[in-house]
Amino acid sequence: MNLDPWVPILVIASSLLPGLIIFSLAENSVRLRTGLNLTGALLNLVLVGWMLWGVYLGHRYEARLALLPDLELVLLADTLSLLFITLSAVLWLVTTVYAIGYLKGSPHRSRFFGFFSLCVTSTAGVSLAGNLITFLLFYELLTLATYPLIMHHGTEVARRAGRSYLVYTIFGGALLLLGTVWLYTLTGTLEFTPRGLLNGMGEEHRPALRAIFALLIAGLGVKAALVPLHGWLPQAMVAPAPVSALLHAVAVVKAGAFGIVRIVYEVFGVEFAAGLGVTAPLAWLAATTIIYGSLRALFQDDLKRMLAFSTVSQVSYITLGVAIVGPVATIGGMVHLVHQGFMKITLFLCAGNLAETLGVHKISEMNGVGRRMPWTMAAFTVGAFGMIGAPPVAGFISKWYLGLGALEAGQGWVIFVLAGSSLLTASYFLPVLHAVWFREPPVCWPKEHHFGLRETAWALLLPPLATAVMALGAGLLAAMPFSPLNWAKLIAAREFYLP
Amino acid sequence: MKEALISLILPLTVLCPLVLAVAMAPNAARSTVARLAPWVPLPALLLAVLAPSNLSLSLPWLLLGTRLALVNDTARLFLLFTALLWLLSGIYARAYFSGQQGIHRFFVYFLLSMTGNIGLILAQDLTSFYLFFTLMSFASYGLVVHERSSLSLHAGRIYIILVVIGEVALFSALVLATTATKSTEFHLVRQGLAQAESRDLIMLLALIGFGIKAGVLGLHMWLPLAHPVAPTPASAVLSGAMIKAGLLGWLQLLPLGEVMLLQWGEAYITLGLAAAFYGVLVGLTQRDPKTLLAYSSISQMGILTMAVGLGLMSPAAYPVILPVITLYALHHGLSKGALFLGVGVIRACSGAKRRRVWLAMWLPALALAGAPLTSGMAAKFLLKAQIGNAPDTWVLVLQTLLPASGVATALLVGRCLILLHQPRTGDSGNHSARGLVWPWALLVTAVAVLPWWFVPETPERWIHAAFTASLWPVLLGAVLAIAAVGWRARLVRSRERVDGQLSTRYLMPQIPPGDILVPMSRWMTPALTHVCRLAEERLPTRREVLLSSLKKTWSNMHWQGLLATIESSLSHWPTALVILVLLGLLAAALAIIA
Amino acid sequence: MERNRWLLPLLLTPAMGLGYSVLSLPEHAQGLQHLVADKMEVSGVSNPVTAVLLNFRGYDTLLEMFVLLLALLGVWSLGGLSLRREAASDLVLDTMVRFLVPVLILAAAYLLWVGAHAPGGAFQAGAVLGAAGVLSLLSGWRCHLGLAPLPLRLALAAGPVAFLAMSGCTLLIAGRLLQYPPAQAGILILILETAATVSIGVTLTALFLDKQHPGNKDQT
Amino acid sequence: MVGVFGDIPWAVVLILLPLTGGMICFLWPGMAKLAGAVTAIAVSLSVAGLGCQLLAHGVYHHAVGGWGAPLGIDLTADGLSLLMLATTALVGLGITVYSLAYFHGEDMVRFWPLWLFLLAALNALFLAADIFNLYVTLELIGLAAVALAAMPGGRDALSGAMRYLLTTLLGSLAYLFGVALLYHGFGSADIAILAVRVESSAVVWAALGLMGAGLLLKTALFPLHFWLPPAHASAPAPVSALLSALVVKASFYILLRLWLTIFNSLAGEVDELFGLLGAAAIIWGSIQALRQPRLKLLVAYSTVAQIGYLFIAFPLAAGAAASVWGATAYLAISHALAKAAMFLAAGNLLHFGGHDRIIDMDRVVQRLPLTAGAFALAGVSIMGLPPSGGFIGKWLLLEAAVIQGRWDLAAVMILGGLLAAAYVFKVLGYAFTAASVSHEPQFVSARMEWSALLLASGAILLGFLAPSVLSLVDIGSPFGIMEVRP
Amino acid sequence: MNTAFFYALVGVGLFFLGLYALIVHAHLLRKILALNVMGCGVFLVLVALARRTGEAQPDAVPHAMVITGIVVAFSATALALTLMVKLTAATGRAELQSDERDPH
Repeated sequence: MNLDPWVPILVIASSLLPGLIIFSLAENSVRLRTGLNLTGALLNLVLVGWMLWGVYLGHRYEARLALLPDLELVLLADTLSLLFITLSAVLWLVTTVYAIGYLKGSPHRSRFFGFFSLCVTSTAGVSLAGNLITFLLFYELLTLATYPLIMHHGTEVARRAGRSYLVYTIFGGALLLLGTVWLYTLTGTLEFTPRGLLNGMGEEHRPALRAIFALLIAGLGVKAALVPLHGWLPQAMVAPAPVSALLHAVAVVKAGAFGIVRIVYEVFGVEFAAGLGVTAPLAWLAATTIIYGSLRALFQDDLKRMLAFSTVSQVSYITLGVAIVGPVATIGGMVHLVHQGFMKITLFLCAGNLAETLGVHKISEMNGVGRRMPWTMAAFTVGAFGMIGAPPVAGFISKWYLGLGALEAGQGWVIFVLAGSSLLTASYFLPVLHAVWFREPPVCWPKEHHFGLRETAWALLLPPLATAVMALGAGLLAAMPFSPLNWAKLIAAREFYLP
Repeated sequence: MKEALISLILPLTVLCPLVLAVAMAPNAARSTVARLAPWVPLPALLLAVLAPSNLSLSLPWLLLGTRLALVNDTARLFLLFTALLWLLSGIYARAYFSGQQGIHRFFVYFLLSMTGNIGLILAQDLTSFYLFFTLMSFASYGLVVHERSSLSLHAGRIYIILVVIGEVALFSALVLATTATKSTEFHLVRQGLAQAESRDLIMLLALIGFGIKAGVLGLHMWLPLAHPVAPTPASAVLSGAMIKAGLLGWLQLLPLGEVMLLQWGEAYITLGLAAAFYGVLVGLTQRDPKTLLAYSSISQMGILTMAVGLGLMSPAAYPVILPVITLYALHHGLSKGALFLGVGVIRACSGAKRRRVWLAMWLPALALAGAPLTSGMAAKFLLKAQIGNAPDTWVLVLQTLLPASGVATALLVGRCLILLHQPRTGDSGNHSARGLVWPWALLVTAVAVLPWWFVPETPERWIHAAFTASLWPVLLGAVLAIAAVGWRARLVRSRERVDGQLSTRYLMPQIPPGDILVPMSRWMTPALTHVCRLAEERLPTRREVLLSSLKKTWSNMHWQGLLATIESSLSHWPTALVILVLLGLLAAALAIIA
Repeated sequence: MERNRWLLPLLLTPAMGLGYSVLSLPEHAQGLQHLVADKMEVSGVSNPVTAVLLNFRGYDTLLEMFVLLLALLGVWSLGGLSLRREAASDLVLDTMVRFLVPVLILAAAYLLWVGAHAPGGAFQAGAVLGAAGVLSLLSGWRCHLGLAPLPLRLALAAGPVAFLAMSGCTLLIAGRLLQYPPAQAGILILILETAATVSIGVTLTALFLDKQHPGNKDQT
Repeated sequence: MVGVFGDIPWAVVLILLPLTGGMICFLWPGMAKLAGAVTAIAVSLSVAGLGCQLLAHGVYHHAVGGWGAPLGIDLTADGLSLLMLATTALVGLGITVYSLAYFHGEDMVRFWPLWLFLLAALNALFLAADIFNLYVTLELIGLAAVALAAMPGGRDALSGAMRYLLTTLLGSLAYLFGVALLYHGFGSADIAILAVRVESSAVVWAALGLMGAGLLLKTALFPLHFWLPPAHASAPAPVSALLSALVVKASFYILLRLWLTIFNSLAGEVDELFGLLGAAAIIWGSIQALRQPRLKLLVAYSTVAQIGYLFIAFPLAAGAAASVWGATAYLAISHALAKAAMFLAAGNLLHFGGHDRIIDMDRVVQRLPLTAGAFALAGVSIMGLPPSGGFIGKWLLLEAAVIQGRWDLAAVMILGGLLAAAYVFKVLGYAFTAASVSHEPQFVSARMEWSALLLASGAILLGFLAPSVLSLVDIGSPFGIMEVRP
Repeated sequence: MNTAFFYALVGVGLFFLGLYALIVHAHLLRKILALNVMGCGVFLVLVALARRTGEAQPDAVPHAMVITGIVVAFSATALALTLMVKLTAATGRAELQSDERDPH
């Protein structure tokens, strides 16, 4: 009995079913809810691992469901989707452990974990989508599932943040829909085909295809936080820490970037897109976002807002890598998708620890916090150095490959963007590190909780450490066979470029 | 079997300090680790001495494929004096910090910097070199700001800014190099760079990246600020070993001996010489011996930069110039390290012991000045011998300026000895003198003995010629120093009568350390604060004002009223029916047309 | 009002249009007259209108009955209209009602009977019966016959129930809705007509039963 | 299954069953709830039976009284009517379950007969093939709807009901006038026969004008929408759900039938007019919905907007007729389900908080999770976001618009989706926050919440059943042959 | 233009007369009456045109339609009157102020 089509569906179900069950759980059935969450996460991880191994051996996992008379919902596990789904599976497990610790005793947890699982389901759906319509479906589902999480605290500020989030994402969704429909009417198919499905298009469609490309990229750019459309990300920081950690640093933002990768490589085909002359403006847009994001982060005093702006800047590396036509730059972009995930989630989890254990939200309140919470701050430092691009941490690898790819594609100016962004990133992270390690701690912390000998609860401490180790491992062991870097090379070879 | 044993030592050299630094974290193990810390450079020292020439260890899985190896004598020599310096400074630091509580914090950064320093000597590929270089730069920040005083924090800030600029420049250079030469191995990169079309950009970035570390003129501001504030062992290592990393970077990356780069050569030589003289000029005005020594490092590194320039200009002679540069680096590293440790020792003891130590200080001082029969003489003479290879226009210039720099150095060294002689108020003798002296003494003997061991084979009669060549600059320097002292004493006596008390105030105007930084900061800071204020307050408020005005216009354009009136008028019965009739008519009419 | 000024021409144009379109209809149009004529003998009645009403387009009449019931239900749910007579009984009205009501009932019966072959039928008879009921209500006659709500509702539902039963039977027997066997068509139509007349009459009267009348006392 | 039930005339059963149910409720009020529930379930089953019959034998004809078309009245059931019947049955079931818990005492007695007669009238309308019969069913629906709308008896309800009654009567009279003209012009009232006989002449233009205006008034298309919001907002929750979801669709169905059959050839420019009015309806309805402080008025104006979507299909149908009409049918059914769920949810919120001011909704997401969920899911379908039936309809319409280069209509559809998102999320936003003054909450029974949620999830589920539903709609190809996509 | 068409035109006239009254008058009773007048107009058209059969016997179907129409009109009027009475009782005025619904 050919099990292959069932595996992707099981992956989706492994986060959907626990979510739906958790919705119906009463508030106080903590053990059942935690059990469900963790089993769901572990099952998801196991399945993804199995698919990872299968696809590595050249297996094909595909599930089709008729949506419209001549359009189908397709769940396809290819090398590219596995890159993203592995990241989201791993980080979901980590963030679930963290969220359980973080939300101990707070109200509405059933609702929270329900929507949390829905978000992960839609992220898995986004990554496994085999054609543009399925991608659109899960992309919109992601918006719907994240909205209640931003609104979780139910304060007026949260409502306004939620509203601005919606204004951006719904508008983006509408553009994406229009683009998809227009594309469908031109090509008649929306399947993601390696090296693009538009190669046969005639000359007369060029202006239309350019317009479609602009629409699709604008639609995805909202979630990928490209410059004019990034406004919602800093405001969404009002959400609880696990939400801003997994969703706004990893799942939601990456969905946008991942979408851009799919569009450029598997819908348009990067050579065709270059021929259309659309990759250059995209590269410039990504570059401006990188610089703008860092500049804005420079002047933030709230820690999570600073990290949010840093996410705006860092995610555009992926878009930059994609927009530079060349296998090495693509590898750089792809691998940064994973690395930035590890590094950024470490930073956000540490920020969450600070907020939860010491009540510290502002950078100005972080003096000498390294003395009080050395392990958390060690993780934070690893994340920070990764952001700057210092070697042992994974950030360096992706910057290295981006640089190489850019030069190989003859785009020398990218090197200076990378250099400038490293400078700016250093100029807003190093003062924080200095304050953390080399300044005297204040007499008492705003809202301190004591956890006996340990600096904070296990559930809050282990996740950031785990992700920090992952970030370090991804950097140091980049050359290992199953490392993100080699998987990115496999993607570039199999999916995007003629070997 | 010996080979196996030695090849085992290679990874140990880098792993030991790293493991110990990490082992510092759990506070239970802290005291034992602090005791072990000074002995960590031993494997590196052993390696430098015993290792066969073709020893190499490749780790394809680490980072992007790392290869650690002792490729040639230069690396061996660098490793030797670096390991020696780190070893003795470590022991020195144990005594230096015996009383204080900060020893653990110090040793964490000390060990990390050591890992970086030793690692970058052994690294044979670009990425791991960059890894160790970054680790050393960032870790040494902890050494600079160890005291947590406002001065050290200021020095730290300048240091970190320059380090980051250096890192970014180096990153770009390495990426450009890798694309230009399609490989990450140093020796391949060197050969490839010769014909690469982006060579000039790479050379410029390399100059900036390594220049900051080597204290090239214009990028040197952090050196005189960092050394006085850093604990003595730290500044010894900083000045002795870490600065040489910049030089090693040049030697590894630049296509020395591959292609004749006239303009770059000239640039390096001019920069070197300017740094040499500028270092001395500003150094003389300093009052703190450590700052003075910092400036002397800048001038000595200037000379080394000039030597690299020579190598660039005459690739054919490079195989000969390289050992000279290495010897000079060894000589400078050891003597500068000895001087720095000496300063610490002098400050720690008093009375007769202090005079004896002061006398012993003469040895490294003279070596530094290049006095006859010292390693300095050998290094400087051999270097002068290489000038011949330079194109003739430069030969004359070098032949005059090099001895002049010798004189200047001698003067500077004299000034340093005078400063050390005066009792500095507030010298706390709390460090146990005994623990400090023997590592320093060992280093001084090393200064005296070690360089001779590595003097490259030269015509046998050169000692005699070197003796005379090195004698007159030192004498001239001594004469000038004595004349200066005498003149100042007379001046003080005449002033004495005026305000009645022995003014210890020096007449020489004090140029603040970090010299050109002061005007630069006076010009930069207002610009920076303006930009910050603009971004911090004015821009957001302006945006808020715009948004609120937009909302106000929207609401008071009585849109709401308009919509309401239209809606209510629509629901008036008569109007609705009239519209109904109109629609019926329109539909019928349209049907007629169709 | 100024709106009237151009309201008239606005209404005149469609009126003219409609007038023109009516006039443009052909002079002679048989419509379904012949079809009705040659199907008359099968329909069980001789009056063509009743034939159309109760046989050919019986389905419309079925729905018709429910429209009436619905109107009544609507009025009742709003609380009903009441014809309460404040003044004491008025001699002239009472005597006239006493004479007129039986005559009206008789006339209704006749109208019902004649409907089969001449203009008349259930609706006209029902209307007359209704008029009789209203007249008696006006004269202060209260339903003191102890008509409990259920009998009242049964009377009201007579017509619709009859139609429903009939369509049920025809559906079971002939497999077609309201397809009367030709032989018994006449009798069946008569039954339907009588039931319809009763329910129409009672409905028209019940419209004016006011709220607190027994009509709604026993709500369970 | 088809064999055994194959020969039962399900269409007729669909009409008689609710009528008998209504009679039972009228005669024995005590049995009202039971009779109502049983009738609703029986109607759903018989719709399923009819569906199987259609699948097996294609279009179903039933000559009432055995007389055949010109003389007698026919009942026909093809794909389109089956779909509308299924919508009525589903929404009817939901509303029945909701009303079991909503009405008590006096209201309960009044509600059930009216509701079942209305259900019967709807079924009769969707099965009728005679334009005069359509008039009678239309009137039946109108009266029942007005009676139901006037039930609360308050000032708003009465004036809303009055306004509604007058417009319905006016519309029906105009429609009747058209019927009269068509009958006298072409000698028959049967749609199929008329479709053959009608050719472009003065009578037909007049009939088109009159019937068009009458039906537009009853469907509350943009300029003639004034009566809908007050009537739907002030009616009790299940009734307003009923009105918005089903009653409005009935007159649209008649208009659609006429356009597909009788006025098929000569409606070229009129389609453009409808398209224009539809677009205006979407924009105006959404903007007004955004401005409403009260929830039920917001949902009512949202109906005005969504009706606009149905009319946008007219100009597009000139090109790919079959797929566009399939999309319209799909939009109709998903709007019916979603709007019914929305009104029921709004009813719950009103019942729970004692008021339906949007700003003062007090932490509803946590205290009424199922209702908030129902409102959200229904909102998703109204907005046309992917997993829902609304999305499928919007996707097909967008596709047709893009193929035919009608960028204006495409832009309006996208803008409509955005504005719908604006007002749905405005409500959801306030559902999370706490209100300044918190009212003492009333108990909302689980049945009421679950019926709203089931209807809403029905609308979402429709998103995944498109191929089967579209093929069902196409039985007897009501929209002309389904030509393959260009 | 024989009598059938004459009466049909009268019917059309009645229809638009009723419509005019419906538009102009605000009082509910007048509106209900106007609707009845329009109804009669339509019925007159139906019946009048039925006379065009050329024989003595007119076309029976329109007549049946008119009877049904009358019953419908009657029940609608009954409901409308009740509504009007209740509305007048509730609001004190027998007109449909369109503004009272205007909450803002």
